[in-house]
Amino acid sequence: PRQRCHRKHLHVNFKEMGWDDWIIAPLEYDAFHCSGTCDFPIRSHLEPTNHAIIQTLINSMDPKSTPPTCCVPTRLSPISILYIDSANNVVYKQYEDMVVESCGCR
Amino acid sequence: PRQRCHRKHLHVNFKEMGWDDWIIAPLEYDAFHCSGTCDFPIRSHLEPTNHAIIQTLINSMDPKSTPPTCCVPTRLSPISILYIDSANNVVYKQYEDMVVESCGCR
Amino acid sequence: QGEERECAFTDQQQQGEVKRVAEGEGRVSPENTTIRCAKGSHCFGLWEKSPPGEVRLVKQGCWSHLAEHNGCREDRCVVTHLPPLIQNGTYHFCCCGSDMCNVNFTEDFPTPSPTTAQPIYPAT
Repeated sequence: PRQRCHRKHLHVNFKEMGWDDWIIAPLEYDAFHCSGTCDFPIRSHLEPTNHAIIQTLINSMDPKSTPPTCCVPTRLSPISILYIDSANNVVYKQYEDMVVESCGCR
Repeated sequence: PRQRCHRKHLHVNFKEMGWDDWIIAPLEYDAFHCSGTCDFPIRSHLEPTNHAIIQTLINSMDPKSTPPTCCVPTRLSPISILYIDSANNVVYKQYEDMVVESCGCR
Repeated sequence: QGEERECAFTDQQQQGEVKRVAEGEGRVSPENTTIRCAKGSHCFGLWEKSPPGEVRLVKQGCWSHLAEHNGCREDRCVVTHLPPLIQNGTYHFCCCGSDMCNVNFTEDFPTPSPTTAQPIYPAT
């Protein structure tokens, strides 16, 4: 059976994405992603909202009426990126929400 | 083709859920839910995080490497509920995150 | 968002904590009988009605977060839902949308749909 909602590996390579024409560093990083089922009852560490708890219960009672909730990032962290901007300046910037820290059912 | 990520109807009936043995009011309300695809490119009104943009791009380049992002609630609102607590008191409380206001790809 | 709302206020069970309980919802009057609710709020009332017709007031105050189609927009406090199972079905709840509309309630229960029994073998 499919695993419950959890964090899985995802390695991002900016070079392969063709972004190395503006990104100086890093050229790759571990972003992770979320995958897995959100079956009833949702475990507390998956931090369901009240709405997610209700939707999951209704889905378990009548699967046709509404889909299960979905496994998505609930906490993300930034990474710093050095890049060249349109005016050809070298810029150091913190990009928010780039790395998945935890997953949950929403 | 399946529709893009959007808010859909979901009517919650606490009586049918068997919760009318502790909830006095309301006995039903419109909770809505989110459904639909998060294909590349994600529309801006779906407010993707940086991670969601990157995951969607990688999925469009190599679907086997990572799944698409998921359509989930991005803004929720509370409702007031009147209920009986375990000490048989009538309690009026605001329950957070009970109604979907908007959906997005995460 | 609508203007502030004034509602009748009663909390039979938590008299001692009236100030704390109401603080989140609005400003209770000195005499503890009315409350000034946040913008966009409605009023609610809860009564216990037991046979042969004795009515006891349980709770009145602000109803601040309303889901769509949950009523509460009329000027009078009308009990439209049959009481839930709790307390042997004696609780009568209503909510409404004008100042001090929750002082009293009226009942307007849905009339049970007529179930006309169809004769299985029509008279020949």
